[in-house]
Amino acid sequence: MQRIGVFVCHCGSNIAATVDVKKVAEMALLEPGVVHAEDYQYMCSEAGQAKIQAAIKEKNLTGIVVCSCSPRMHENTFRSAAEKAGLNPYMVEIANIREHCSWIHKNVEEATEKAVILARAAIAKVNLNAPLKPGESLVTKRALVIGGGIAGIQTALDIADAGYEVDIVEKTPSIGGRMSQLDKTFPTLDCSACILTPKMVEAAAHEKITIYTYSEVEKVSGFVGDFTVDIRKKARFVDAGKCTGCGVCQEKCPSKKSLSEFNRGLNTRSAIYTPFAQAIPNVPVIDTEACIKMKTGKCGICSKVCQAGAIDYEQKDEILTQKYGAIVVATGFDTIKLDNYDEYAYNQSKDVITSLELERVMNAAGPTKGHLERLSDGKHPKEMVFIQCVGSRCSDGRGKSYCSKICCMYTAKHAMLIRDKYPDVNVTVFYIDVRTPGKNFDEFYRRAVEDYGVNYIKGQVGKVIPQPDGKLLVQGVDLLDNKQILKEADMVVLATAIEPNPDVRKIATMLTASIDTNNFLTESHAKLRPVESPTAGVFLSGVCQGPKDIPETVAQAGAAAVKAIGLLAKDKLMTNPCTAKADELMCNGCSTCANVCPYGAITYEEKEVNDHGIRETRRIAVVNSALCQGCGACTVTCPSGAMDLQGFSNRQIIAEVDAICR
Amino acid sequence: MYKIAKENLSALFQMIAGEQELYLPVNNNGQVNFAAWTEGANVDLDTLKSVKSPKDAFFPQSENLYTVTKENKKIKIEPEALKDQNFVVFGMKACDVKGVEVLDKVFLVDPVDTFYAARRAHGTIVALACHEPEETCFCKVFGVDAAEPVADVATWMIDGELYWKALTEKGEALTNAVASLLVDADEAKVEAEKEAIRGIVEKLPYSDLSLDGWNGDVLLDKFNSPVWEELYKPCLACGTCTFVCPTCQCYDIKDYDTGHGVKRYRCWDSCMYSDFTMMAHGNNRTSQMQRFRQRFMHKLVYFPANNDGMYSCVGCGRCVEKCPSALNIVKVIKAFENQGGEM
Amino acid sequence: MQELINRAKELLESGEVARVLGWKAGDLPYNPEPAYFEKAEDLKDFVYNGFCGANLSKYMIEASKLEGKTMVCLKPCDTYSFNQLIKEHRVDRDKAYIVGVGCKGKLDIEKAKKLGIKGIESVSGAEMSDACDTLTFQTIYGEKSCAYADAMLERCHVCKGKDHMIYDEIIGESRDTKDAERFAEVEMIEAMSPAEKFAFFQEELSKCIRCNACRNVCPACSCRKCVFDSTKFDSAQKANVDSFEEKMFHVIRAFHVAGRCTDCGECSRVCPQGIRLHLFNRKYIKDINELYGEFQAGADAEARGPLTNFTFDDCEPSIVAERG
Amino acid sequence: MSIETNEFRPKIVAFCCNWCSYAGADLAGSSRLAYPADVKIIRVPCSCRVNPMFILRAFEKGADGVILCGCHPGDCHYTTGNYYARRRMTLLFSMLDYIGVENGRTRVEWVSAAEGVKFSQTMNEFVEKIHSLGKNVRLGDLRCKN
Repeated sequence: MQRIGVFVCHCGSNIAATVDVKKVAEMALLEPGVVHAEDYQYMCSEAGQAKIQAAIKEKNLTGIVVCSCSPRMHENTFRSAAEKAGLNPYMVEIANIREHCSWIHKNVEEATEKAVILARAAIAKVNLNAPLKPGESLVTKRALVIGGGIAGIQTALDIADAGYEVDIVEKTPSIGGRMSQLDKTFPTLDCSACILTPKMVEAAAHEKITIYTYSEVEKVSGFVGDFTVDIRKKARFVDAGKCTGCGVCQEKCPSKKSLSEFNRGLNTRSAIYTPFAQAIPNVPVIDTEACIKMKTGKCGICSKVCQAGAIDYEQKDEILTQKYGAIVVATGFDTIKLDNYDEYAYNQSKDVITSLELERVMNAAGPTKGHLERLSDGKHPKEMVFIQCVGSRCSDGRGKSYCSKICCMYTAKHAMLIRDKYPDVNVTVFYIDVRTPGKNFDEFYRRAVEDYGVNYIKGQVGKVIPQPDGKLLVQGVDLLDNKQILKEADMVVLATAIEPNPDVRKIATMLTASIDTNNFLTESHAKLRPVESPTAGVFLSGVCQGPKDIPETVAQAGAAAVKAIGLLAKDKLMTNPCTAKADELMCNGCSTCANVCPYGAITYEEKEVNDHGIRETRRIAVVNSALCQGCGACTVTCPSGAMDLQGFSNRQIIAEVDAICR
Repeated sequence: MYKIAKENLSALFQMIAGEQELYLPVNNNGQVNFAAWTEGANVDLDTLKSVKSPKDAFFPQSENLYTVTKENKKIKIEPEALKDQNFVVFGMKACDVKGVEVLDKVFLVDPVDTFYAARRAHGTIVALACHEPEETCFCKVFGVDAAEPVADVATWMIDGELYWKALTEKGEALTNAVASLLVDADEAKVEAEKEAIRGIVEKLPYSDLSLDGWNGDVLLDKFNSPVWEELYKPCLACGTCTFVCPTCQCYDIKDYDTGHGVKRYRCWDSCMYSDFTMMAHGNNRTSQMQRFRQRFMHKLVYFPANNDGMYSCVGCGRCVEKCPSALNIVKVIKAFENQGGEM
Repeated sequence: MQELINRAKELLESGEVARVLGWKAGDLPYNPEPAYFEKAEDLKDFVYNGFCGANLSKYMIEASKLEGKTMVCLKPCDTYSFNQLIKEHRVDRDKAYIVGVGCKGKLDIEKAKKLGIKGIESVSGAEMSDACDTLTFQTIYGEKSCAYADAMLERCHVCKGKDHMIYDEIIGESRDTKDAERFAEVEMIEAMSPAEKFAFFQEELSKCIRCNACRNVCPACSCRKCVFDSTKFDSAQKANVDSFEEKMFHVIRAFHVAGRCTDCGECSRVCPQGIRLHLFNRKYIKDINELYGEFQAGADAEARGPLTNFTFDDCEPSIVAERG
Repeated sequence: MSIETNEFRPKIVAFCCNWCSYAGADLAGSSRLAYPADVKIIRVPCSCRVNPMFILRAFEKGADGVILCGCHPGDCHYTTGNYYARRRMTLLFSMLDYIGVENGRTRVEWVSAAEGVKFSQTMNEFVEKIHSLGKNVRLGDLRCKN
């Protein structure tokens, strides 16, 4: 028989205002096994923990129930408090009477009744708890960073500087990411490439960093401290060891009609290409879709002109298997497709462009060599209209419900740069709100308005109508003046919403990291654990977690690195002891459980058993507790109940059910 | 001796049920079992054997013994009330009545089972002679006369009329209570029916079954016989034989948590089950052979040894009909017969 | 039958098998019992006829633990169970010499008795060599007869076919006895209102006496320790209380064998109360076929069962309410 | 203790997976998104941990409704758990429907950690549904009924 103590937390007034905590303690004392019950202002405080520890010692408690906030909040706090008082930490159960009770109910009587029942269920469970001991697993001292943009580069550099090996896996032929496509950065207006390129070079040169570009993560198995990852190195058809990066192949390549991904499709590239001049590695890849040799077997010019003999049409994809202790996701973002926004005529007019396309237009290495010109006829524009929140803050389901966060600032930047370089161009910005929280952000925006004369109109654009003369008629409203506005523009720039890179879904599934409805990776706690995924050992860096600008991304990248370093610095990890276990006298050895185990943690052994005097050799399931993550899929598939989950056993859950339905 | 026309039986049942509970064979979805009579019940007196024996009129499959409730930390125990109302079991066959006699040997000796005793005290048995015995019957082997059941009232169904004869005080009382529906009858037809039944019984395939060699003295010989090792093999370890048997009396006592308290109940158990007589250390019979042997040793050796030679089998043949593996007590008896009995 | 006995004798005498698992003649004309024969001379009691309904696959669990091979007689529908048991590592294929025995439909003596045939002394028309069209009974009360099909087990009316799924050799001819739709009864129940469905099953299950014959005969219920006998689940049950336990038992039993049940019909055959237990299993089979694609458990010994499998776009549980 | 009204107060058991739905319920709480107190949550590691026996057990002991919440398909913390749970529950619910249990008494809903609103809405809807069905009389052990 257990000796159980019940501790009811007031959580200030968070619980006590709606739940009669004294009554909960009083009722708990009537439950089987309960020998002690008390309530206190803040159980999680030092004083509260001390009360628990004192009761454990004085009353010889064998188990405790804390009626408090969610176990996701303080289960660990109370477990370690109990452990310090000599109680096995797994003899602690939490009744969640805050998030699941006091915060959602108003009627004190009702909330108290429910709190009593929740406490009762936790008591019923702890009556059946058994002390558990975590196992240990070794930590592989190597990190994987998925994504080679500024977030990934920064995270990798920070981890590598701490002395750990890091691999960066980048899908495209070069690291650099979105930032490499930007022209200038707000609010300082320094050149994006000028600050990014040194980081790229540093990463490439770092002895602890290995970069796999044109590569993708194919499979992830294992768990925190011991992930095994298959990386697919896609065939470049160019031997990186031999290539000198001279660029002759690209010059001579006769197939030059492929749209440049780097330049957002605004111009073309050759079939063998590096995405941009500063690409790292500076080794081209062959686009098999465009390559004449690949399609017809004829051509082979690149091979002929390559003095290094680096072209290898026979190259195959390679699968590299590597072990990691920590994984950082830095998969970044893309702009949304504008198919739902016909009213802006994006697909009808070349002169309606996205802001990211404008970055390329403004860039000296871009399709227009940095000259601001209309993409339809190359003419210099006189009137430019910027439309904000295209697909952001959307409530009609066509776009995204969230604010993309960066658009207000980059639009101010674009407006300012254009007005600075081409004072003859009038710039009008249609906005819903201008949001400029951030150091020097509002000052920056005000300079655009006050010093550069950018015309900001609060209101939305209903329609952009291409005119026969090539102009664009913009129909909008001015909410402040409460009037319709018709404006002829030469170019329209859409501040298109950003969304997580579509590949992140696949990666999240492989990592078993959770994802929200917008495909942003979920953090472990919105406030307190913002760079950790709920999946242990997986960390989040950059926009994959939520919209961010560059400084925020870099800051988060550093934070993710620190978390990963903290993990890699440990030699061993305690493993979750709530793992499955087969009762060898009941097991049929039928293999059904192994079929549903996602971790391959179940194997079978021919084992000699003594079943109440009958000695025989039986095929019996054996769970590798280092691999088992405790999902419980096996327990339900086992008809006899031979397979059970420690910490969430059949009897424990049934006891909770009974206590609730009583 | 009285009689009542078959078409008046429902009036008879109604009259009995007006005063007390009445259990009788009812056909439910093609299966005949003893059940409480209700208006419109599909009473079936033609089917020779109910699936389950009617023993649960006196020894129900599950019955509550007492209820424990908790008020704060105090525990209150409330015993289940004993049967205090009279009831009638109508249509039991001679073998089933004999089965009750076997149960009496278990439950009415010291210490008396009060639940059983109360039911026996309040129950009146109206037995029905077996009009057409079947090939699975072997009651004669155990001294049962299918033609003349020994009960509170004995009845015979002859040519659409039920002949009625009270044999005990309880039987007389019931007869008086329903006298208005009965008419006087002479015994000649009944005697003829008895002869006919006995004639058929002689012709039944099991009529020559011999129990020679089954008595207390042979205990160890029988127990140690290698025959069991062969015999038990088809046994599936289900409880069908025990649950249809009119004499099996083993039960288990278990607790049921109702959420408001605990009901301690007893329910039939089967010595064929692997957890039968499970104890803290485990089980005293670990193999199915041992469990199988136990059942028949008990019926044919241990029970008679303790009860003046009364076997704990009445030859109803239900196990013969219902065993999924076509095993039964007859095969067991015959297997030893073939062994010459000196094993 | 003689061919079968001859072959068994050969295999025993050559030492290829250590024993034969078949049927032994009973003490009544219709109750042969499953039996092992270790010596050739014992085969004089060997019998195989229309009353040999038992599915011997499950006996092979124990037989697989014995020294040497066992020649086992399996009817076409029994071979599905055997495959399923191989898949679940419960029997050892290498320990079995499977003789696929012919089957012309198996008999349910209760059905004959329900037709008023009683006092049976002998039966003819049920031998494998017979045409199996008519059964003739000699009884104490005179000669009676009935159509073979009228005394057939329910399962034979929805016969899965005359092919053996696994065997080492085949002896005897089989006949596909299907003359009814497998899911007709299930569909009939599905069409009922909730109250009617409830009443139907309440009536069926109130007959249950918890004898466990259905479970113990079932080749899919091969657990060493059934969850309903186990103290480890707080689910041990024995009471027959005519309220919830029977439903719990039968629904969960059917769930545990869902995707593994080959529809061999043994549960319905052995139920002493004639409960149509196959109605549970067949409901799961029908659902699985409709929702996850046609699946016949035991058609082979490898395929992944539908409940240990999934597709990304499986239907949601709400489909149950949606299809009404 | 109990509130003295004749009003039907359903007993509802909600099994929530630790990673998504339990967190979603926490979010509903911290966002103060109310739902009736009749809903009591049991935390399980994954929706695949929920044995059909737990659900029948709840009904046996007097529950009027049982709901299972887990991560959205594809988002399972354990990769595949909810896919198995989905098949299991589909078949179980179908069987309950088949034996005449009103099919609104059981439900599966996928609720992510970010869907506090959905959690609360789901619970409100479910409680309303159970109210419309009334007390569970078809399942449940007679011995548990007072």
